[in-house]
Amino acid sequence: MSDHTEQIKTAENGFEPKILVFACNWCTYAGADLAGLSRLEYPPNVRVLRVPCSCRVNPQFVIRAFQRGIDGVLVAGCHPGDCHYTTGNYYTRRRFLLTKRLLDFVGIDSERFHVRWISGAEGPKFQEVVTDITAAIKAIGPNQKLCDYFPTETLLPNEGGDNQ
Amino acid sequence: MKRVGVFICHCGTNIAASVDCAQVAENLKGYPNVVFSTDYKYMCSEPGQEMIKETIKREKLDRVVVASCSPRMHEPTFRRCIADAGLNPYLLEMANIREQCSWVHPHDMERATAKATDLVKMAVAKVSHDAPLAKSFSPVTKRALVVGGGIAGIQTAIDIANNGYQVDILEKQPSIGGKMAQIDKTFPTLDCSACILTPKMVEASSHPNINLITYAELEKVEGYVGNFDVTIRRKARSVDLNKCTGCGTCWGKCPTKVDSEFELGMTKRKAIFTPFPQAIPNKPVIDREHCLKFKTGKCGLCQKICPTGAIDYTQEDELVTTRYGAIVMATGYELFDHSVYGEYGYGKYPDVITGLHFERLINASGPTMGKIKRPSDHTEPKNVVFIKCVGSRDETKGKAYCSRTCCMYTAKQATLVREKIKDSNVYVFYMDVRTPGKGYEEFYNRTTETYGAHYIRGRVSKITQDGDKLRVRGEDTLLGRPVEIEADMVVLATAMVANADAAKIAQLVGFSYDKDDFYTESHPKLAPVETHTAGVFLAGACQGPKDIPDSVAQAGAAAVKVCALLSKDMLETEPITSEVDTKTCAGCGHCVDVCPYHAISLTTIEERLLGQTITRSVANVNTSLCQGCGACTVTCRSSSINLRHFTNEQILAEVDALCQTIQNK
Amino acid sequence: MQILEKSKLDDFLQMLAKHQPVIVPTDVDGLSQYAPYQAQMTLLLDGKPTVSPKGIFLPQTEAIYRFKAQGKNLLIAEMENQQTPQVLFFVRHCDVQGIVCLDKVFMSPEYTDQQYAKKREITTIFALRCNGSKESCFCTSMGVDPEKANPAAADVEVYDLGDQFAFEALNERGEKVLSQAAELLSNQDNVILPPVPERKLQLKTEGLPEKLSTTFDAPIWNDFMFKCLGCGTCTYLCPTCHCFDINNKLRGEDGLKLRTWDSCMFDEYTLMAGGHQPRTGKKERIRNRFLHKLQYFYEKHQMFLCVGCGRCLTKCPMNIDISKFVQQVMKEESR
Amino acid sequence: MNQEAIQTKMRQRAKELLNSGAVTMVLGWEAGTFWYQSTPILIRQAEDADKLVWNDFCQNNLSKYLLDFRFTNEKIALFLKGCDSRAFNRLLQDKQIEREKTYIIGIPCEGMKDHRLAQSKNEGDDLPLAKICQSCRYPNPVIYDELLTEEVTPRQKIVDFSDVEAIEQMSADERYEFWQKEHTKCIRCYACRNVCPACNCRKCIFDQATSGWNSKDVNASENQFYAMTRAIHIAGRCIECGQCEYVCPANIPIMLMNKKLIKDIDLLFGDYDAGLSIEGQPPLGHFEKDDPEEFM
Repeated sequence: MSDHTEQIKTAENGFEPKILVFACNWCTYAGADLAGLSRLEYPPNVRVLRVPCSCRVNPQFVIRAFQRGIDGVLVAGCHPGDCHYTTGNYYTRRRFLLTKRLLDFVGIDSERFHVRWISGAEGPKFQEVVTDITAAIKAIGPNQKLCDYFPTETLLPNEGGDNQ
Repeated sequence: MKRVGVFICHCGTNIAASVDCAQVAENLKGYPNVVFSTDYKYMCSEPGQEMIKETIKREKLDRVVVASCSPRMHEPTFRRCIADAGLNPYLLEMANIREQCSWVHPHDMERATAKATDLVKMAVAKVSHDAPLAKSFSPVTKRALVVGGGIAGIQTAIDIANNGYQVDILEKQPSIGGKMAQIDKTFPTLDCSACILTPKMVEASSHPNINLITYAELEKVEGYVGNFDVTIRRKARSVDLNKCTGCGTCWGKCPTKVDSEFELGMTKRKAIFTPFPQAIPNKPVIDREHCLKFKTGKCGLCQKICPTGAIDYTQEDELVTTRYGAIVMATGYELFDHSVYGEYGYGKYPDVITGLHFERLINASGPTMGKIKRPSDHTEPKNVVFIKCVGSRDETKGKAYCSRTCCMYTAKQATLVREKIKDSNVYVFYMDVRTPGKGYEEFYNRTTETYGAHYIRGRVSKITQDGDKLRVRGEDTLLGRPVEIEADMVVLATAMVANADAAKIAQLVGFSYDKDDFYTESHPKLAPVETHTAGVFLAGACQGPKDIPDSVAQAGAAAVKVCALLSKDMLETEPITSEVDTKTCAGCGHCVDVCPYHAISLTTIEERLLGQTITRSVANVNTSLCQGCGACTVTCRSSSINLRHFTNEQILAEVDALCQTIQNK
Repeated sequence: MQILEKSKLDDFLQMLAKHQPVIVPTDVDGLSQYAPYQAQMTLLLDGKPTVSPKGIFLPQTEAIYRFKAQGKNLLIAEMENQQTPQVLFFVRHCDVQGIVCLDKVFMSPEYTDQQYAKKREITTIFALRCNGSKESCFCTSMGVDPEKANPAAADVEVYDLGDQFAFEALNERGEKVLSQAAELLSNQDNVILPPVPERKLQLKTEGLPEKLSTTFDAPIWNDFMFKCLGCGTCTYLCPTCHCFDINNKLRGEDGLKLRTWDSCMFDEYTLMAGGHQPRTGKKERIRNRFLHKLQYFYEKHQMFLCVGCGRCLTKCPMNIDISKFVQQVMKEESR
Repeated sequence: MNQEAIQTKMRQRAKELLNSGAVTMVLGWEAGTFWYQSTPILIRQAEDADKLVWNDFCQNNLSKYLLDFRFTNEKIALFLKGCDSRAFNRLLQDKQIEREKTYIIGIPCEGMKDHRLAQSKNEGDDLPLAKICQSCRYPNPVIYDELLTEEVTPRQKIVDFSDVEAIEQMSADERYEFWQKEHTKCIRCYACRNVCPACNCRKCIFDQATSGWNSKDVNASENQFYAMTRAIHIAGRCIECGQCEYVCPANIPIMLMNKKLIKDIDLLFGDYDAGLSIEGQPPLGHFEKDDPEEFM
């Protein structure tokens, strides 16, 4: 715990990565909730996207996130054998064993993509995993690869919407 | 253009203390599809919900995002809320800015606020693609299966049966009764366990709505809530239950003696046997592993002497498939194997026994007819040491959890020793004494005060065999000095642990279990007898260590849940299921293979193509079977199968919404 | 004419590159195409690059305008056009003709596509007179003159004299660019031009559009459609195919309106919003492509929308051959 | 048997099958426009059978044309090389074609010649085998009704992954730059997809611009999304015919990525050669509980 707080404080090179976490509803999302219930602090760089099961995560979602400039992606689900849907995470495992290697093959730094099993009881593990991943990605800097840059010079000024 | 309303909850200060809620609401103004954005102190409160309902009407909102606590907490609340205002309940998304934001980032309001903004934008992106969904209905088979015939299972079955529903009890052993049948007396009342259990066993066996399936195991479970197709393996008993009268002639004459499992090896049983005298059904089975007939082909004595000709050596295991509306898991527990503890003699000292051994030793119908005798030399022990927390509260060698029943059964056993052996000394080594139950603390006080058991706070560091004595060394941590006791017998309060095959059975039925293989309830407080799998419930110690009153209470609770389910003719099913776009589906069938619920099949459709009618194969989802995991969606290369409420478009929109802020930097 | 020693070509291009970007045919990572000139680059001087110069004027992806949607507000703004003059080098006569075809579409009297017109305006085109015919070339059959580049698009004609190049400015714009490297050029009159090689592939095309107008339901299409994969190789490599689609590139509130190439060989090309597909199969698609090139366009502009460059003959994975088609139509008609 | 003899037999069998009424169509190859091209032909009349050729450039995989005849009840005979026959199995396993409606004449194949190199040579010049054929392990058809000739000896016994390994040995940045260059060339003509027997969707996601998966925006990122997605889609299903690379007008080494996935599948889930049989499911269609565990 104190280690993590330390990491949150020390990594101050100015770069704050954005990290997308695909979390299965039954284990990892519950684990992330448990981390909250237990007030386990971790860096505010991660954003959780809830899916019913890790097997819902299409590898194409991951590539898409990199295309849109994400700095890191974590896919997390129940431990093998514990899937709410019995077998979902076994498919997740096969798919992402390959996807991880394919991402590596096209030159995405291996620090940027992770898969982890985090159960609903593993709030501390959620904290630890996202803290470690954040620290590692901070160390390697922003992701430039695969990005489909939107030419920012073409952005129009923000004039505020008349939305009410 | 959608009309999304965004409602940011402060949750008192739970969120507002580390997230600038007003700023988040401000940030969302003008975001695509958002027409209204505000913050409020307690969204889930009555006025909060009223505000949402009023805003829906006033602003003509067609979708709602609530940013508050975890959707696992309040999604049903807000779904009801928007439904009250006339919106389809599935046009709601929640952004979890409490558990996954304010509570975990308490010291950086700026970045917590930025994160909350992202999470809300993701929710807006998702809700913008939400479609109204309607629940569908499937019929309910009005029959329940209770797996396990211990006290929890028996009670569950009786309660369900008394409500008028058919129920089958599936028991692995030749008789129902479970662990409770082995116990002598129950705390805190010290009434005889068998005396209160046996009537329940009889009631179960004679109840017109209860059907006992003993000496049988789960083989396969298919289907879904309301309609589980369960295949049961009825193991070959070698005895025709219809012909057998339970007269006992066979086991009287059987020449083969085997250690009795029921008596924990302290006496022998025959190869054809009933596990204990009050067994139900009180009809024997042949233990084929030891039976001479099966081992050597000779003997056959029991068949010769059976007056009704009930012995049938040719019986084979039988697979029977039955449809049930609900399943209750009441598979119970095992005791921790204390042989991992070197300090207690690795289970090799004959006079170091477990609590359950002690129950049999002290039981009037047990191997010693209720006389407490040492296993080694059958003498009456004078100095008896009890050691608590053997295997529990020990992360290194045992389990981290408190086994919950040991404090009380140790107190009970200490009392019984003192009662039966007037000149005995009883020592109890303990870490803590936990007595949270009605009359428990009083019982414990009687044990120490009235019965004079010596409670020593501390761990035993070593037991050594010294002649016919056991030398127990430990430390009295209250006095801060070592203690050494010359004991005649040591009783270990071994922890309750999950059955060795608990995980296997959970996987077979399809629900989750924890790291200790205890079955996971759907919610620790609010859904303690449900599993995450609809239609599968829990009773008794398979969910975690429990004493008899708790097991019985849980059994009743599970029975009520089952009855509530079986009382329905039709069952609502969640609309979050897969759907197939038959226009693009090529019928390759890859989705069929990965579906854990066999919910997808290939069907043939007719179509007009260039002026002629053609038929082709496409995937088809049985929405009653589909549980909405989404495994199929990823196998489908053309994205022809999609998961409602978690569509490809929605997840992509969320990814894009999150990443957009990166590229705009 | 102005003469340049071939050994000085690199100096010449460098000198030009000081004034404006110069685009040349070259091999980039294993694909021959037109690319910005860099010193010491190896130029592709015999034969055509696989990728035609069409993309210089009609890029495969091009932003047309940008917008921002906030609440009910929608802001739209033009792209900031910072394009400066450029020179496009060594364009074969067939490809020059291709640009003339594009001009007919994008700079017609009825409508001028501003972005296309702008690119044409800023680009000076150096045509390269044919110096070697491939077996797949049939430009002469499609109304292209290998001796003389179509002056409607070419600004300078380049002649390959063996050790030298001869430049002939066809207009003022061409002259201006040549003057940027005047010191490397020497004037010479009466240049003797080597003969243009004979086309091996010569088709009879007289009366072709008229003949085709009766073939819509002829069985000939079945022979050609069978092989087709339905890929876009032919259309994307073709110097005259110019179909495009309009798309949005969205990032939250911000968006770009894009024009991207499209191919009539793709199923989605004619797919209507309600799901109706009027052009049901390969046959209909190939028929449309061939008739567009050889009949419809001719009827409107009196020129073929095929310049006989031969790219599709060699690059079609299944060897669908438009020249064979023409031969077969002409043969069958005369039967 | 030499090429000419095979060609003679080919024409003879086509005639026999058509004349006997056993089939109503024969799929084979005919001479292309230039000497280094052969092109698919569909023959309905026995007298047209003499158009059939068998030479060094019969690369095209005829199996995929069967998709065009899904909704006819005619029986089709087709000539299949080793790789083409694995493609046939691929389509069978994906339930896209019916075995009963086809008659397969297998041709044990000595390998096709490099058609790209041929374009800069003259007819009769010596040419190496096409890259994919050099590493062919299954030159003999794995499914057929009859074989035209004796089986030939495979040129390779094991897959040569040296090209994949060369990329693996690069640094991440070098790998990225390598693929960036290659995919920048892609013009998204989709020839690789359209020729691929594993790409047999009714409607590819790249033909559904409204699905949100992709856009027609052609740039390195979108092109790489296309390439990686296609690689994942055919992972465990690629039958190594190399048609994708053969048809690519931009000369992108598409098989390199496919082979990478084949290599990893062999390593992670055990050796698997797609299209050898229609039994079981491809590696991503099932799992083992003791699959390698790299995600703790």
